[in-house]
Amino acid sequence: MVDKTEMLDELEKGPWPSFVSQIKEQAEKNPISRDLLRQLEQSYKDKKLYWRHGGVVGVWGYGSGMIGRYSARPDLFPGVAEFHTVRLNNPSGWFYNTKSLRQMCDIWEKYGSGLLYMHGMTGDILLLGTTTENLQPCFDELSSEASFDLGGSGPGIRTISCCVGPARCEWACYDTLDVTYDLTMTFQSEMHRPSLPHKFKIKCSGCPNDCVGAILRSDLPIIGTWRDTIQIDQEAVSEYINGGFDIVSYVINRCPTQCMRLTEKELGINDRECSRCMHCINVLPKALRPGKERGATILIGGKTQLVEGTIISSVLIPFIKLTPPYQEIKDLVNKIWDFWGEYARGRERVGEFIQRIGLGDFLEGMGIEPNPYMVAHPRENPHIKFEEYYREGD
Amino acid sequence: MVDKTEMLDELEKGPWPSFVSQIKEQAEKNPISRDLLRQLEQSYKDKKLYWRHGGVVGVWGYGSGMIGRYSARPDLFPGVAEFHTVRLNNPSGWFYNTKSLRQMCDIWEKYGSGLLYMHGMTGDILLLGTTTENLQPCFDELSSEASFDLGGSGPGIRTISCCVGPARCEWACYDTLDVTYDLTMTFQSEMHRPSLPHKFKIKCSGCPNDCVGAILRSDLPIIGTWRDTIQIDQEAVSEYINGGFDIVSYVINRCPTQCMRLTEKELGINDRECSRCMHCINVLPKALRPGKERGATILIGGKTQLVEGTIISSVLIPFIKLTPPYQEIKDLVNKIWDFWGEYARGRERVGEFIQRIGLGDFLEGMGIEPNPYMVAHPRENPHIKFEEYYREGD
Amino acid sequence: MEASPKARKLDIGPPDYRQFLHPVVKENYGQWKYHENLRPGVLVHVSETGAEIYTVRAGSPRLVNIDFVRRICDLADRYADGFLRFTSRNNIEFMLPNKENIDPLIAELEGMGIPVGGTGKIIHNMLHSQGWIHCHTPASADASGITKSVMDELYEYFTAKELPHRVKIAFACCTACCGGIFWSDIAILALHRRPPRVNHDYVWRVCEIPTTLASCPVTAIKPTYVDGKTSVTIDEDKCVYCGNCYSICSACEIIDPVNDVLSIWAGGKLANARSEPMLAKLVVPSLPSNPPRWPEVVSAVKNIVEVYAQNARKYERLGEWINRIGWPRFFELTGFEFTKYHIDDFKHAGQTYKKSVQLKF
Amino acid sequence: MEASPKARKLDIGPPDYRQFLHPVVKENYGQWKYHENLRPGVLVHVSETGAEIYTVRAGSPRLVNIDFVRRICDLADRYADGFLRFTSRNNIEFMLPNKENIDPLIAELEGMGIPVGGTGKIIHNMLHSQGWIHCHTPASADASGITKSVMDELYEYFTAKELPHRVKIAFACCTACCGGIFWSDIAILALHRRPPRVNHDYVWRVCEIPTTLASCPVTAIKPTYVDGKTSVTIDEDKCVYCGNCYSICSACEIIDPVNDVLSIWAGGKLANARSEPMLAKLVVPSLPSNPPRWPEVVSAVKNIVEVYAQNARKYERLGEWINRIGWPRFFELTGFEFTKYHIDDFKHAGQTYKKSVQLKF
Ligand code: SRM
Ligand code: SRM
Ligand code: SRM
Ligand code: SRM
Ligand code: SF4
Ligand code: SF4
Ligand code: SF4
Ligand code: SF4
Ligand code: SF4
Ligand code: SF4
Ligand code: SF4
Ligand code: SF4
Repeated sequence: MVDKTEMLDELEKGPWPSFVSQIKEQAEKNPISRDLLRQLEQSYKDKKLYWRHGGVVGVWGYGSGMIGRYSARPDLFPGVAEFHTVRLNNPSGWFYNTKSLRQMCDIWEKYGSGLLYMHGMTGDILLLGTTTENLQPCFDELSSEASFDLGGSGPGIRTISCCVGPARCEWACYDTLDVTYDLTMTFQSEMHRPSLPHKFKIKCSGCPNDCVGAILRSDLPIIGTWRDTIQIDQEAVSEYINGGFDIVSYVINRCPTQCMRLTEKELGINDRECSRCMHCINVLPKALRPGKERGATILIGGKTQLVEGTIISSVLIPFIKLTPPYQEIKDLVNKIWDFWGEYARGRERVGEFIQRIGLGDFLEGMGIEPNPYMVAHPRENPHIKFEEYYREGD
Repeated sequence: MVDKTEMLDELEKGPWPSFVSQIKEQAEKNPISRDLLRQLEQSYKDKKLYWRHGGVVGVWGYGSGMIGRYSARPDLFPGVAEFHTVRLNNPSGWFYNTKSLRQMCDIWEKYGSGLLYMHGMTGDILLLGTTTENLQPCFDELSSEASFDLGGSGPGIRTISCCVGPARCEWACYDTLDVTYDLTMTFQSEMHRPSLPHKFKIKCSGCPNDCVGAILRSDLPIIGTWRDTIQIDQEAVSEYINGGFDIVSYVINRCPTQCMRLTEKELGINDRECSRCMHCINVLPKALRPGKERGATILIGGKTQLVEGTIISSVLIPFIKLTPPYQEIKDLVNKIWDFWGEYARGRERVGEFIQRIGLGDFLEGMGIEPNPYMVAHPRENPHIKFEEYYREGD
Repeated sequence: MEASPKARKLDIGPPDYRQFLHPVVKENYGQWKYHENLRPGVLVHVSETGAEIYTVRAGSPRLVNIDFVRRICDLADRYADGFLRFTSRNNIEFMLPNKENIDPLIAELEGMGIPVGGTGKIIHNMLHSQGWIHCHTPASADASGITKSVMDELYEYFTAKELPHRVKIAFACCTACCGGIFWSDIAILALHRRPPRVNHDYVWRVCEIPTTLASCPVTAIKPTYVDGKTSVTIDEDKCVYCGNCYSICSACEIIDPVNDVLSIWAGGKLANARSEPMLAKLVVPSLPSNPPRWPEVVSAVKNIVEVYAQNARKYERLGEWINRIGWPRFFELTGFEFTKYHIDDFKHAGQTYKKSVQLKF
Repeated sequence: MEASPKARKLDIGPPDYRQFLHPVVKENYGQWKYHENLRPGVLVHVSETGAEIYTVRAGSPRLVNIDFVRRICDLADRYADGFLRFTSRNNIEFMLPNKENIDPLIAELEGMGIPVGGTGKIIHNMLHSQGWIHCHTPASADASGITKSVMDELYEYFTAKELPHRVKIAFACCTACCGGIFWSDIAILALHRRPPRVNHDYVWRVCEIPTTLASCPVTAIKPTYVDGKTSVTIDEDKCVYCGNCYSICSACEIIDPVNDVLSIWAGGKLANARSEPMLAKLVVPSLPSNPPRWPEVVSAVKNIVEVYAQNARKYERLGEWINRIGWPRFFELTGFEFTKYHIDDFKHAGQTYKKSVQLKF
């Protein structure tokens, strides 16, 4: 039915589930998948991709959410002459019920390759491969029948993602799912009709473990933390010790701030020195928990490599409480967009923008007071740009 | 005799020895010192220096070693109309006998202000203030009678300085005094007739404590270290412990590599993990000593602020044994001068040069193999400048 | 795109997550007290209320088909009351209120060839970018294929074998790093090794010159005129083959199977646990790209995992371990060669040199 | 300079140090076994041979006169067999083979107003640059005067009072930092705060234009023509007042007593002990320059010393202590204000931002 796929067949071997088998299964019945398989085999043979560069596609009313793709050899692989992807904004925390997923599958069976990523690297459901013609009806059905909407692409806010948070994690310091959903709904227009200098990502992690990698994978990470003291259940501590767990080696000695002490089976934490790294809590989940005065640290500027190099986000707001409707966050985002929108160069991520103009000037532009929490350390050079001086006659 | 010096008089108060008293004492008998005092008082009143900018002075056969200085108000302060300094290369380790110092004083009494720095920041004896006319005879006498020679200035090698080393310190891992003297004698010509792109400093510290601050204060620091194991005198360890010294808190817990253990009063060091930081040796000088296979780490590039920012030197040769005639060091210095001399921009310190062209290319230019000891860590970005690729038809 | 607007509602947003929460999850929302990792792939979370929920985590190739999704939906219906979720590393999670369902679910999953694992101190599912499946800019290597090859080799570390701590692996097909390189314990990054060939016939038609110039991290691109038309030239001595100009301007052709290579990186982390987040560092600058199973790459990754497994301390992430032993020791233990290419020469290169004599011989 | 060459020998080099070593030093050269700090200012070094040498360290104002030198030579003759040395921080060291000489020597020194101290975990002698004594580029502050004022205030920390560890203080009168700023535990640096005024009548006569342009760390200087003569202009929005152009080209006049300020820095170190060498960081961006005793500066320095004395652990250098408690806590404890100016905006600024959520509230 399909040509020989000697190279790809090799990738059906071995214990890990095979994407090739996934494609093959569809290739039996779906011409798009069939030619994807054939073209991919060709790529494997020639060590080279067979896609043409770029191509803008979309649906009515939206300026984002779909990535156009065309085969470089439509003559050989007509099934993938057009092979666009549709990005569906995932629900908070990637939670689904089977009804919803089945609806989505049925629609994608009708209009697309039957292949998808669960999920794309930004968090979307990525429906892999359909024709230009099918985009609009496919989207219409996804939206009206299955209640899905598009995710982001282009120079706008992208699909927000978050960790499982309070839904199943005992360490969530704020409601990551709700913040994600609320902000997503608030910023729909900017997501679907992008008009920022470059992409803008928000990711929400419930605690410093940062299970969605917000600090490096997003422009505006919201990372849960607490301001008071770690909650200790001394009985549970004793149980760990009695169970033979070496608390000193694995917890106390690994505490980066060395702020823990074990005295006669009482575990003490000097919380003023604790840097909220989570390690002790991670290792002793039954005995320790984040404090009660919970909220988040908001950071800014994370991104990967291009053009100015990978940037790990840095602290913008050391601590903020997060309660609906999360107005401070929304105001903050709008302020950033205004300022960055006005002064950024084209295709300059907010992190690059800050590195160019300097965090000090960025704060000033945003009307945020400088704070030593924002820096690892103060400057190490004397080139202070004092802003005023007296002239003769002043 | 001198005018009122109300401001400076304030600086004769207080317990720390006063430089003002030093000047005043000379001002009683020396017109240069007298006018220095008067001009300085004026500076204190007006919060402003009264020296003119620049001025090149020197003695026959030398292109360095003296800094010209002229008063901006010779009309008011004729005694310092010319106020040049003479830099005398200090003997290794700033060791003197009184005969030599007295000779030097007598000559400076005759020809100069009678004021001096013991010592200048690079290590020279700095004779402060004489006239252009006196420079040559003053130097002639210093050289022929007192056996002193000039130190460095301008774009050449500067006066080398070193810690007290084996002369009085038990930790010296090589003969800092001899290396300093030997290199000083070897590079006399480049010191006195400078022709490098910028200044070039060498400093020699006998161990990682770096008592002359070589790592930041010199372009080519030579810092003593050892390659084998720390010498432990277990009896002396016991004495410390029996004397009530808290070895665990002050030594073991502060070891940056956490490679020490105390077992039943035996102190153990996992020398393979030891980073030779000196801390344990510093704190337990009677019990611990550097190993027996001694030598030095050679670093490169240290300097202060201008233009590219302060640079802490970085490792060039992780370990080298140092025995007279120190030929490898001399060859290395010459190789650096050749390569840096050829490719540096004007007034570019060797550290700035390396930062501009990249350490990798510098090593290649020098014919030194790259080595992971040279970096804190490998690159964090993918912009690798691969040097070869295949072209069509290769 | 010409259809009438009336029929359509824009911006409805994603489905409300609340409808997708299992009743036990909903009732205990925000009230979880602690969890335990019962075995690789199985977690229990216990609530303040005493309620428990059992999570079974199953590995996924990420690129799946609708029948696969339907099959796991069947399982969710049967064992998890019709609810399921996916993780931030593309695994599938079934949350079972009923402990008895764990084993039968696992048996069914394994029967379908879907591994259970990926929790705790083991190798988690790989992250990766598009590769030859969809993108227009990958260097010569396929994301899904390399991921499959690596995960096959490290399979037992996903399902069973404990490591000192979690190890996260990723692949990206170009320096855009969609797949995540710099935040991973171990990463594979496809690289070009040859400057783009500018097709002067196209530049003026398809490229915006200022954007193209600005796309270059090393300002190697200059505007020019060729045959009276605007174009660009690339300074080959400066170009570092990042391919960004190509993604902006397709006339800067960079695709080149002959020269492209695969690089290996190590020591990144995201979590703030113990140490601050760290970027991965270059470990092997160039390995050949050999589809379909990239043996050189797979063995380099495995080498790192094994040396780490043998040498690191419990709860020590890969990067933390390397920081403790130092990079010279890492190169010694792994046997990888240290070259000029390992020495940074980008913007902040000077900050990466070894600025002390604290050395371990 | 026209004298005949014959008479002179060039390049004789400094005197051979060997003639300056006391016989006990010479005999035990390289054989020292250990030392003890008997009291501030007095060390004993014991040799493998059993020999001992007692070092008495005396503070010096560095700027001394020939009579002072002669007087200390007298002491060296009487107590140390005619030998003496100076330290890398400008102190005077007498090395006595005879223990009995320690007390009388100290008595004589103290009688002369020369303090004995500066060894061990105390405040060492300050390093400083030229200031108004000799240099042409200082911002508005005198090196010797500030040094005297600070050392007066901290006198007891030099002679007696133990601190957690050694504290090294320095002063520099311009950003060339001859006196050492970035390598000191505490440093005072005089800064300009106003761009140079270019004297176009002079530039063409006294300045080499390319060198002047290259001297600017922020490329604020551009070449220009004024009245048909070459000159330069300075972009006031870029200039960071470093004064380097002035030291290259005196027509870029920067001397300005009205605007100049003094800045305070903390946390540098040179030794490789425990932590790697570190650069000092900005603590107070601008204090007024008030001769003759600079009370604002002195009190800022003292504040740091005292807060450090109260809070740091034994053997913890100032910078190590700050790293442990974190900069937010340092600002809290010292009461210094954190401003926009503390946030780096030079080349590697982005590397100095806080890139984690490890925060101490
Ligand atoms: C589909 C996806 C990869 C995947 O296999 O899942 C993807 C695919 C592309 N990314 Fe990405 N990125 C995807 C997640 C990411 C991530 C990960 C994340 O969001 O956590 C990153 C790193 C984080 C970041 O934003 O920096 C990422 C960093 C980039 C960059 C580098 C941006 C930078 O500032 O450094 C580019 C290039 C650009 O935008 O100029 C880029 C550009 C692209 C483009 C649009 C190619 C281009 O040159 O225009 C790719 C489209 C491929 C295609 O044919 O579909 N993609 N991209 C991911 C989006 C799916 C989704 O919506 O869920
Ligand atoms: C005299 C002395 C200061 C003192 O009070 O002791 C001094 C004085 C001058 N230094 Fe310095 N430097 C002196 C040690 C230093 C040191 C300390 C050291 O060597 O350990 C440094 C920092 C280390 C370094 O080399 O980076 C130092 C870094 C500078 C710089 C900055 C160089 C850089 O690359 O960042 C300059 C400016 C320049 O060279 O362009 C400079 C320039 C100058 C000039 C020549 C001024 C100028 O703009 O041309 C000063 C002459 C003043 C005068 O009137 O005598 N001086 N200078 C020191 C030399 C005395 C001696 O020979 O013993
Ligand atoms: C399900 C998931 C969140 C989600 O919303 O999808 C999740 C869930 C949990 N994480 Fe995570 N983490 C998840 C991705 C991450 C990531 C992101 C990533 O891998 O890309 C990180 C940051 C990784 C990094 O640093 O590179 C992450 C860093 C942690 C850590 C900190 C690890 C450390 O460095 O010490 C912990 C604590 C621990 O391991 O003890 C943790 C612990 C946990 C706990 C135990 C939290 C809890 O109490 O429920 C959860 C079960 C963990 C497990 O797998 O054993 N989780 N966790 C993600 C599972 C991904 C997967 O399928 O493998
Ligand atoms: C005499 C002198 C060397 C010289 O050739 O002149 C010297 C001599 C000794 N130093 Fe030093 N150091 C001398 C300047 C330095 C410097 C440079 C400086 O201060 O500018 C440093 C690096 C400073 C820095 O990190 O900022 C220095 C860092 C050390 C250390 C490491 C301190 C630490 O950070 O832990 C030790 C070990 C210790 O203190 O236990 C040390 C220890 C010693 C010992 C104990 C070594 C020995 O066994 O003899 C000597 C007596 C020290 C004392 O003062 O208590 N010496 N020492 C210098 C005295 C300067 C002065 O008059 O105050
Ligand atoms: S980031 Fe924290 S709260 Fe969120 S899932 Fe991970 S451990 Fe739980
Ligand atoms: S959270 Fe981290 S810093 Fe705080 S006590 Fe626990 S291990 Fe220490
Ligand atoms: S650097 Fe080392 S060898 Fe030299 S004096 Fe200091 S402690 Fe002694
Ligand atoms: S020298 Fe430093 S690293 Fe080595 S054992 Fe002693 S304290 Fe530890
Ligand atoms: S990493 Fe590069 S090639 Fe791969 S999907 Fe992202 S943009 Fe495309
Ligand atoms: S490939 Fe990258 S470095 Fe080379 S010219 Fe293009 S943008 Fe510049
Ligand atoms: S710091 Fe500046 S002003 Fe002071 S002596 Fe050095 S060059 Fe001159
Ligand atoms: S003072 Fe410094 S920053 Fe300002 S123009 Fe001159 S060299 Fe440039």
